[in-house]
Amino acid sequence: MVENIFVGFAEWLRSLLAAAGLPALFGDIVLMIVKVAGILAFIAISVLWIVYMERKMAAYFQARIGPNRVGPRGLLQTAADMGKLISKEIIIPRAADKIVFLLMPVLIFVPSLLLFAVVPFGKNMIAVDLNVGVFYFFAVASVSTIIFWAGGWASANKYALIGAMRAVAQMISYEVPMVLAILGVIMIVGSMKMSDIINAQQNVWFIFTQPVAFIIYVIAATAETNRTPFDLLEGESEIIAGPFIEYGGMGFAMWFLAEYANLILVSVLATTLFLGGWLAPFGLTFIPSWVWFLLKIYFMIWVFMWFRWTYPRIRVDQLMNFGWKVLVPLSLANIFVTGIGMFIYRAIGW
Amino acid sequence: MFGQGLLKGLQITLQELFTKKVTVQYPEESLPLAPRFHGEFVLDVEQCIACSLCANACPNKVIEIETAKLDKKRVLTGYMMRLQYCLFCGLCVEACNKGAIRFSQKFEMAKYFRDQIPLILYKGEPPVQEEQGNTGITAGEAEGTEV
Amino acid sequence: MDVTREQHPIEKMTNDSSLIQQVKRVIHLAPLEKIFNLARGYSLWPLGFGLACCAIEGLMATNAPRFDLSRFGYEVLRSSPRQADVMLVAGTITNKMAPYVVRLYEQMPEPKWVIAMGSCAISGGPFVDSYYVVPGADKLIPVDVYVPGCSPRPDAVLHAFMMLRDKVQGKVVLENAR
Amino acid sequence: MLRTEEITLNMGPQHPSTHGVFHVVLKMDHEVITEARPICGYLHRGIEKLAEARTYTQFIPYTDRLDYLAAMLNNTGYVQAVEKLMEIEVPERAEYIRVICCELSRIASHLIAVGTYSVDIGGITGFMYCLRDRERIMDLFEMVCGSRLTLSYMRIGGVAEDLPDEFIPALCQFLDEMPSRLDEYDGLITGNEIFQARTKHVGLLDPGVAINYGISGPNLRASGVFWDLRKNRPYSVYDRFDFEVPLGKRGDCFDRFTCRIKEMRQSLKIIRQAVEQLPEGPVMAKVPKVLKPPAGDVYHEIEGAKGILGYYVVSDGSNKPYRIHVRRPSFINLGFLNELCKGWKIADVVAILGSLDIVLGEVDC
Amino acid sequence: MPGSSIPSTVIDGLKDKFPAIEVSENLTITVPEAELLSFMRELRDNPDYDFNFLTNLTAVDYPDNFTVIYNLVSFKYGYTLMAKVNLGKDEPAVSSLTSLWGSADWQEREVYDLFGIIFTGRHNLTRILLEDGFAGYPLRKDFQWVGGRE
Repeated sequence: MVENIFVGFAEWLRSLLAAAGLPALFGDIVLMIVKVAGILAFIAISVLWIVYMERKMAAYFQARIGPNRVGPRGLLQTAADMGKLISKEIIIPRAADKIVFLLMPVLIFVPSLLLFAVVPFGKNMIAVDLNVGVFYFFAVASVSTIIFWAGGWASANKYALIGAMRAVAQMISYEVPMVLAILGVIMIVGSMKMSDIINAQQNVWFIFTQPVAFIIYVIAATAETNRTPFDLLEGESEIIAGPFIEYGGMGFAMWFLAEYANLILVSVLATTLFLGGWLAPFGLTFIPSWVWFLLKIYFMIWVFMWFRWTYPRIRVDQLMNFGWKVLVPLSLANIFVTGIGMFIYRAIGW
Repeated sequence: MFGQGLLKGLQITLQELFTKKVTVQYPEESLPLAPRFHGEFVLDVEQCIACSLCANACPNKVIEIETAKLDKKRVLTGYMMRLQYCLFCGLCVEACNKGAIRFSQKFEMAKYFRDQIPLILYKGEPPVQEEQGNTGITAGEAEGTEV
Repeated sequence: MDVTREQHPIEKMTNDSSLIQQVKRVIHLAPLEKIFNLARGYSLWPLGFGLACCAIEGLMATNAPRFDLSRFGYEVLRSSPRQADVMLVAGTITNKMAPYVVRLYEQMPEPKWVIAMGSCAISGGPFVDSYYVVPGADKLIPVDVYVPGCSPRPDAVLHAFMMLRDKVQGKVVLENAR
Repeated sequence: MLRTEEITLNMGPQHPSTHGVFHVVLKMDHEVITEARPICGYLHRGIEKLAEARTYTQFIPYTDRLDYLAAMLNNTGYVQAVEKLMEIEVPERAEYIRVICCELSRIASHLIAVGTYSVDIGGITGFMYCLRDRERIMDLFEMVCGSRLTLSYMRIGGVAEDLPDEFIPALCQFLDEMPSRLDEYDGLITGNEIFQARTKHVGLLDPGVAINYGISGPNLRASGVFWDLRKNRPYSVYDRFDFEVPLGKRGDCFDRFTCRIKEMRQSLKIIRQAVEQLPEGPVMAKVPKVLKPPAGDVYHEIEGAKGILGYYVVSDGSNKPYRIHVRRPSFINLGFLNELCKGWKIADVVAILGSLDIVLGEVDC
Repeated sequence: MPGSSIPSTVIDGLKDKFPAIEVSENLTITVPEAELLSFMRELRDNPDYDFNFLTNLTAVDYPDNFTVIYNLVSFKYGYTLMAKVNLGKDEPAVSSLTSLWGSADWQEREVYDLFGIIFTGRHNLTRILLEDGFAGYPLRKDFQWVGGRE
């Protein structure tokens, strides 16, 4: 049945390899390669789709029609963009640090791809179900700060340098409230395993038990992926394109797509921790679990786009004040209140 | 309360999401132009008496008129507008009291090569005796290197 | 017909050297190039290079909801020359601005195109007699499409973008050359 | 203490938030500006020199290209100066048509100012709404004089042509819908806390300094100085309409922004009254075909969209002006930019420059 | 056609304080160059004139002399005044008013840039619109240049 179409395919493949008399280890390796290929295909398609969706959403919010000329209803627009960006000349500024300049666009995709290992696409459809899933998620996500900074530093451009400095300041100072907000959920679940968190939300999603944590998480996530109102990094009207001002063609395409890959990941975490992952709301289980997961991701992505096309940009020092003086104390208070709630909860003996 | 303005902003963009789009899809639907629109020029050769009032009224000396003497009467033999200098201000149309030079509604004047931009509105050879009825050639099919 | 940088089918069609040089500069019909040209034609990102009144019509009004350049996918207005393909010269180029126009053009990665919008960009327009105006963008950089008009309408700019798209995808220019 | 080094950053001639080709050299101590040296002249086309080679009527299209966002106001200023020099009496209907067109041009210019300011602060959607509503005014101008931006509709002694009959109904429909749009901008941009955090108490302009530096228009009124030529020195028929002049309290970017939105509401009020009192009659005074004003000079000022727009016309009796000087508000409003930006961050320089609402065609003339 | 709208009593008060000025029939005041600074300071500081707003500062190249024109506005009384200073053709120089009004700064630099009139007693008198290397002063009548028309 459609529900575990992928799980069934994996079992069929494993039995096929076993029947062919190959050692079990070989079967696992092949299976893992197929899983990686599946996830890569998912990322490629969804990133291309999100760029198109962002431009269409921007247009619909602004009373105009988005791309509708290239391909049926404009669907091939992003493909045309990528095709053009691939064939552009790669310019390396003379004063740039060549190796770092060329390496950064490649490296920017590494943390994003690593994170897709722990994404719970559906019922037991998770590549690697680490028991420290959420911890792994944040550990790898914070690597991209260095890459943004190195990209800006290497292109030897004053605007890029300022953009890079802002990137470091923003992403580090918004990791703290993000992690503290997640702590509330982890305390209730008791484990950091993705599937445990989802199973703990069988009857009530954590968005209802932890509304403050959800709001803090969404704000910090907007800052983490450098989207308005926190897009200091690439403030068009101030420092034009931040760290990737010197990148043209494929270099710029990698930065551009990595930004959207991060957006998917942040929405994945939001759905897993707060919107009950692949759990069907009100028991409508006839729709497969991975479809629910996709619907929730794209709802969260739409909310981030809604923020982007409504709000202006915040200033650097206001960003820092808001991060440290408002979000961090708020998330600490949230942990405190959750602690008391759990204690009372246990004391009453529910 | 602090977030009140932020929520109002979200509400407005959500409303705009579902309002009708105002886009006029250019190549298929075209915008209705006002009757007085300053488009490309059209010359009615019968009316034109080659008095070059329009050429003098133009702020940027865009119009170039060639005339020939035909038994004491001045006849128009060439009327060229260097559109690359034109301001489209309409002073020439206003100055012409015969109403020979007028604006058309055509605005797609883009060209690939620069020497195709000057608009040759009339290139008749000087009539030998009587007045040959060269009908006015609108901008579209004037001969020459027009694309 | 084998197509190389030196030998090109257009030479059999016309002997106007400027046309041949122009076509060679932009189009050499290798099959992969044809596919890339198709992609390039559908995603010409303009460089937000507004100088004077044409900038209001060409950059702002054309991206506005009514004329909506984003239908063609060209609304990604990159202000950094590295990520732009088309330089839309909209306005008067003065002697003080000329070196910057040339520097920005050179900073753009190949393949790049230029649209000269408005009388000022084509030939200095109303200010051609001035002591401080460069008479036309093609004195500084090669121009692909000229859009006459003193601040041409936004739909004339859309028409120019579509002409440029046909030129990039190699459709129109060859027929005209015959 | 760690020795920090100042870096100079070129907010160069090609920058998305300088509203055209304006160049500010910023000396910065890590995002805090220590010196902001403006360099202009990248769009200097020498219009005043070209004026000396053209007749009085031929110079009218050149006035459109000065402040290309409010062409009607430039035309009216120049044309009224020459009429004052030649003592021509303009018919009533032409005066009313001029008031209607000038106020429409003021609204169009303020819409661009509001829209680009929203982009400078980061909200692209506000920009799109302002342009969507500005298109309505563009249609009205196209009905009246045939082109959208460079109108050259005024003539010395009146207006080029009378209003077409479908103009008044379209104008009334515009007048009815526009206030709701202005409320939409208030809700989306002015009411937004992030926008207020970015603009309140930023770029404070003290009234005394503003007067001393000759700053005029919404920037001056935002500092609380009551000086609007339409009220203090009424020219044409402005004394027959009643409208308020919005004043700001602190003279910061937020006040300069809200003054422009309030002024749009007042302009709508003026247009409504002008449409009601629109008399019948000729639109052009008896003016000879070739204008030869008497030798002498005149200086005439009107309230332009960006501030006081003045024309100093010197004539030597021939049909070509001997000298025309344009008192350009954007050029003079920039005189104080250096001190205004000291001590603020890059994002604030963008906000301050956007709130002064300069147009480069007017700065460089 | 009055150059400045100012009651005659105020003008007479000025005349006896500065005998060297002449008032033409349309009330524009011509000031000798030597007394310009003190005259302007008097106009700005004296409470019953209070010309606190220098709205316009420009110049004209007449056949036999340069003329610098100042337009002043008094916000308190609503007066407007046009003052002129005639300068010689060679080496035209006039004392700068930046010490009185800040708006004189950029307008004087523009007049210097386009006319070559030197303003003494001020800092940073450099070209504002044209490049620094531009030869000549364009708005002078004897300026030769070649246009771009082909």
